[in-house]
Amino acid sequence: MTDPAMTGPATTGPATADEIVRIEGLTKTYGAVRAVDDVSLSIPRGAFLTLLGASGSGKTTILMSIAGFVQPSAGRIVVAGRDITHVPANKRGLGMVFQGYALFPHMSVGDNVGFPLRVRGGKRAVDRDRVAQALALVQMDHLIDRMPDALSGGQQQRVALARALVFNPAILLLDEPLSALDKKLRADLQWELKELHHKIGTTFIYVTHDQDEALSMSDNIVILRDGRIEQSGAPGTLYHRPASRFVADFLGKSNFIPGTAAPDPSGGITVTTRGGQLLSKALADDEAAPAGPCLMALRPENITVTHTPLEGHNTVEGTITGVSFFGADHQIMIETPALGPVTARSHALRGAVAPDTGARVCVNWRPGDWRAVADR
Amino acid sequence: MTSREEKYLELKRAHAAGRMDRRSFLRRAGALGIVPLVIPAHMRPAFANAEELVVVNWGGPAEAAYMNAFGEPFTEETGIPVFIDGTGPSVGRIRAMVEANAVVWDVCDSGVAGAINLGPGGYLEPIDYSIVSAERCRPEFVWEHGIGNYLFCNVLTYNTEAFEEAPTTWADMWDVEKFPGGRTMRRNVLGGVMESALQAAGVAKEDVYDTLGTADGRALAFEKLEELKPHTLYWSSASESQQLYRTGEVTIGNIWHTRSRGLRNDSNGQFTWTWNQGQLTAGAWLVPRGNPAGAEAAMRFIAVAQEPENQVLLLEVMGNGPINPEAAALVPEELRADDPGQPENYDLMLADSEAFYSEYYDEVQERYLELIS
Amino acid sequence: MRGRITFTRGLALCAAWTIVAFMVLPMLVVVPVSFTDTYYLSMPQEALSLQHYQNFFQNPRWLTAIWQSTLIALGATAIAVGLGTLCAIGCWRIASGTSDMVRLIMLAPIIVPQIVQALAFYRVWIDFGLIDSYTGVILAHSMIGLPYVVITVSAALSNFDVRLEQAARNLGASMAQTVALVILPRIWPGVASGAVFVFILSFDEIVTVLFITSRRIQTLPKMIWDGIQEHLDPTIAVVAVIFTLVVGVIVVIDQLLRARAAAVAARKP
Amino acid sequence: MMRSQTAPYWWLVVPALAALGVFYLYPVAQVLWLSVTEPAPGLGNYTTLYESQTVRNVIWRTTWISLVTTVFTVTLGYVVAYALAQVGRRTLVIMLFAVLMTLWLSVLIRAFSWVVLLQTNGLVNQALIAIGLIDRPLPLLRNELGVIIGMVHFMLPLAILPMYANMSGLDRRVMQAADVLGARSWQAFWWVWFPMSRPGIIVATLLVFVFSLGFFVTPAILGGGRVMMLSEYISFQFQETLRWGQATMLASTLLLGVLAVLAVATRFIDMKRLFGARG
Repeated sequence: MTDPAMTGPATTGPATADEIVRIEGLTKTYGAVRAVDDVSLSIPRGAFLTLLGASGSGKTTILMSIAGFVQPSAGRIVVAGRDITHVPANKRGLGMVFQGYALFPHMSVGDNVGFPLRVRGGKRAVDRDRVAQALALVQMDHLIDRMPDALSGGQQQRVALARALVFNPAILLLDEPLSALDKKLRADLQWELKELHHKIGTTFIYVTHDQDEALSMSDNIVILRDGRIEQSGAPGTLYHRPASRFVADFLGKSNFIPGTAAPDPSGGITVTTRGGQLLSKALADDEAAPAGPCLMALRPENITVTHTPLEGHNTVEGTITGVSFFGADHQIMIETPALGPVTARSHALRGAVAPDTGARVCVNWRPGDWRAVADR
Repeated sequence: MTSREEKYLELKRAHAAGRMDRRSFLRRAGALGIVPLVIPAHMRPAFANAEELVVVNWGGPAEAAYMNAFGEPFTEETGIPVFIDGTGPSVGRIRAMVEANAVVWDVCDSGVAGAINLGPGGYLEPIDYSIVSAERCRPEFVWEHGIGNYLFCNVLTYNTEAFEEAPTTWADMWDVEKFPGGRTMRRNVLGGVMESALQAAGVAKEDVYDTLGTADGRALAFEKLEELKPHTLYWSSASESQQLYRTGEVTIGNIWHTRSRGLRNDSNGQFTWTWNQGQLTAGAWLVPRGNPAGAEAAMRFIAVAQEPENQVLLLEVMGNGPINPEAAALVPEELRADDPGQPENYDLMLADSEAFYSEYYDEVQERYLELIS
Repeated sequence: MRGRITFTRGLALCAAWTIVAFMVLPMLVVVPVSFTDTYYLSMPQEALSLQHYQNFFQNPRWLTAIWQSTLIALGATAIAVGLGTLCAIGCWRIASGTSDMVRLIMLAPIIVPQIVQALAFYRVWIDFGLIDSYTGVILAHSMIGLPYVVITVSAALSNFDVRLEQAARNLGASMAQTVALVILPRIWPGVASGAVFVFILSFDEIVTVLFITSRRIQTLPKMIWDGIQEHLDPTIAVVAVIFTLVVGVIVVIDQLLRARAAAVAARKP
Repeated sequence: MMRSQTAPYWWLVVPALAALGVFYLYPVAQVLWLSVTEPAPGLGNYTTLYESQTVRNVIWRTTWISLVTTVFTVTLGYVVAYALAQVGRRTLVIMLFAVLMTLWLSVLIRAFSWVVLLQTNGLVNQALIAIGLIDRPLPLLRNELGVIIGMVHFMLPLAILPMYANMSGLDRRVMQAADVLGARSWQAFWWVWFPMSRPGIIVATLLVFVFSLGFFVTPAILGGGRVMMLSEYISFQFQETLRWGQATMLASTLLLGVLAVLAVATRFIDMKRLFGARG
């Protein structure tokens, strides 16, 4: 279910050369609630790893355990070969960007960024050049004397980043750093963060509940659900090869169509739905091997809506019940007698069919464009 | 003003001045068609309309004692209940009350200074000597707006357990080496304060007021008071003065003999006093102008308080010296030692000088307040 | 987040407990003193005695004082709560510079020193003929209590969605109906909390009472004041114990009210 | 555009405003007015301020005692507020209950309790003698020490509550940021927590100082007439001499002093927040 490269064994094993963080059997309980339930992770040096999940999924608790603000109930955390499970937060040497930035409101930008240097060696040790460099890294060096409340949200976010990086930590923890920003600014900063990651090569551990953010920035994503790892892997893998209904639904949208699978003489499988038998397809090696009842996940963008059936596609007929215009594309709701309601997405101009409510249309998809997933 | 009202006011004046008895006043007022609101239908004496008579004194045990000696006999005679208020009728309070037009006291247990200072200012009802008897009081304490009610003294009072040898003079009170501990004196210059200071400085009893009559003499007194200030707590209520001894904060001081007596009796003699160099004065009954129960009721009360038996009763309970010469003879043997009016005690003390205080009270009081605050 | 116990924090906690002990010490000390078997202030010498409790509950002057204080406090509370609540609602809804100014003016009785206001009441109450009267004391106390009602009600209103008021008006309710049917039901815990505050304030007020009353009005604080000044007798310790118990109950009630105020006002429709 | 809609609401405001005007502001104005008209128009009464050594002493003593009280109260209160902001819920409830009890309990009762504790034969002296620390009672009452103890006790809740409110409103993540960026606990406290709690300290300082300046009951009882502060002096002077001019002059001086302190303070804080009238 999970990417073998991403998960270490629950027992202590030898650290691989490029592993910087290893989490073993991490568990955190609050009374009867298991916020994090036996999570094990291995993070390679220089990675951009995203912990993705809804609120309450345990992603923040994991991050706070790494940072040292949450004392785990069980398990251990190893950073660069050193067990830091019981090391106080201020001795861990990690950089962190907080949700809402947590800039010191009574200090100027320069003093904020100089803080990690100051606490490591007194006021004298604050090297203005290093502060300026760190600020230059995020294009904020011109505002070094401003107070935080005189900065915009995006600027504050950059200062928080500079502050977390000024002492060259090996790992940077980011706790939903972009959640307070508006949509457009968020997109810009996502891009900049990714650039920055490339430039400095520090390991980023990033927490978010925003799937787009996770998909666009990360090298690796760990999807959490109810304190456990649901699936982890590279963004493309997770998107195209979700293991479960949950992941398929969480990353992007999917139509889920129940059916019954049977092996096909050609080595693939066929699925029989309420509307009839689909064309056979080859099964991916990590795909749930369905026999009997199965769930077919079909992404809206893989559906082509036409007036006549397309060659080599699975096709069912239906009636458009509603159309929403999104600028770049349309979302089309189609009621099909065979599969029930189906959502399709089509490019606004290239759609083969003028999406009019009430029109009778064909819903087409290629045999390989669906995936069997576990129903959980 | 209508002539009818004028006639009524004339009647009222005549009645108030005693030229007309109550019955004829009411009849003739009724003939004018005016029935004064305060008068009920039945024919009780006017003052008996008062719901109650408020007598204000200095609180503590004096409340019960006054009730016993004066209040109950008065109620028996007139049917008017008496309430004893222990707030302490200081001159300032009486003035404030009259100026505020909110007089709630009927008879005040004040002092010489009050009678002299407040009377001319129009703050007091004149004493009605047709009800109150001028003969039943030592003549030096009979004034137009007040009359003496009992003798009392400011005496040297001390804790017998605090010292090896009993102090006898004000000079001893100023001797903080030989007689260690806290001192106390009144927070008002009317308490033999300057007199004690001068005697402590060596001025003879007879020369005290002559000396105080000079600026240098007054300066000397204040110098002595300043000298003792670091050791002194100033009492404002009589109960407070007793409290200071009981809690041990004070071992020696100048307080009223009535309160010394209370201390002595409650402590089986741990505290006591000496009459020597005491400051003798009299309390005075004053009636604030416009008192709620009416002047007549107040005068009746004062008259009741003049009864020799009642005065001896108060001496017995509180130690206040009878001021009615008739009463002095009634004092039983065992109470003579506590009666400041008996010659053997009287002669040891210095009597307040009315002349001095009427001339210098404002000045020295002001200076004293500045000194202690 | 609070987990780490460092030396500094441990030290601070110890110090804090010491200071809290200093704060409650005077409340605790009156308890044994009130049970003393002597006639003066002291710890019980040979046995515990209820004599001072008996004295308190049988002395008509103490009982009258309680009654008078209660009556005055109730009157002052009624006036202050009535005026203050309406004023706070008005200012909240008007929400302009002028109404902010009004709210600031309403704070005057908190800012003016007690002795100054006592002198002021005394001076003017003479002219108004209110010296030593229930009306006089009730009026004075209601003025002193007014700002506290304005504050608590304003706080309750700050959590209140102004659109509810707009909706009510839009649906045809008059201002009076809006206040009575929409606003008050949602801010009542704040109003009640203000009422408790004024009640206690009035019940406890001494400085103004010393100036504007003399003989007729004998409130409980006045009795205590005289008692402390004159004969420190253990009956005052009894009063102190009863006061402490009552205040304890009131604090609990008030805290519940405040919690409720926040909950009621913040509850989404 | 809202004018027509909100205009009727002035009818809710007017009664309170009118009552306050007639029964409070007018009397206070009378005090100010009398101070410059009684007994003769002019500033004659105010000459006492520099002519009378006694008045100068009283004002100086009032200021000094208020300052000392403020320093002690705010320092001790800060420790409690800090603890309140750190402890778990159960401890918080207990501590807060103690603080609120102190706030609400009658000032007279508290002064009385301190008399019981501090007088010469009081419990503190008895206890100290019993354990052999001293052999003569210490003078704890009727002096500045007694007054300051009583005043600090009275003012503590007034200092703790605004400081606690400020601290509990602080962004915890900022403290975590200091922590994770490597600050030791004392560094995190002095460089981050303390500066951020400054607004609470300013409010507490101001409240305590202003209330101390005009404080009457506790100094009058615990000072026993020997530590006369301005309020008691006004009352004493007035009751003994009934000179309206002098009394109102001193009262006006006190009021103007308090207003001056507040005026200076508005440069640092929002007055409305100070007295909780935030709408």
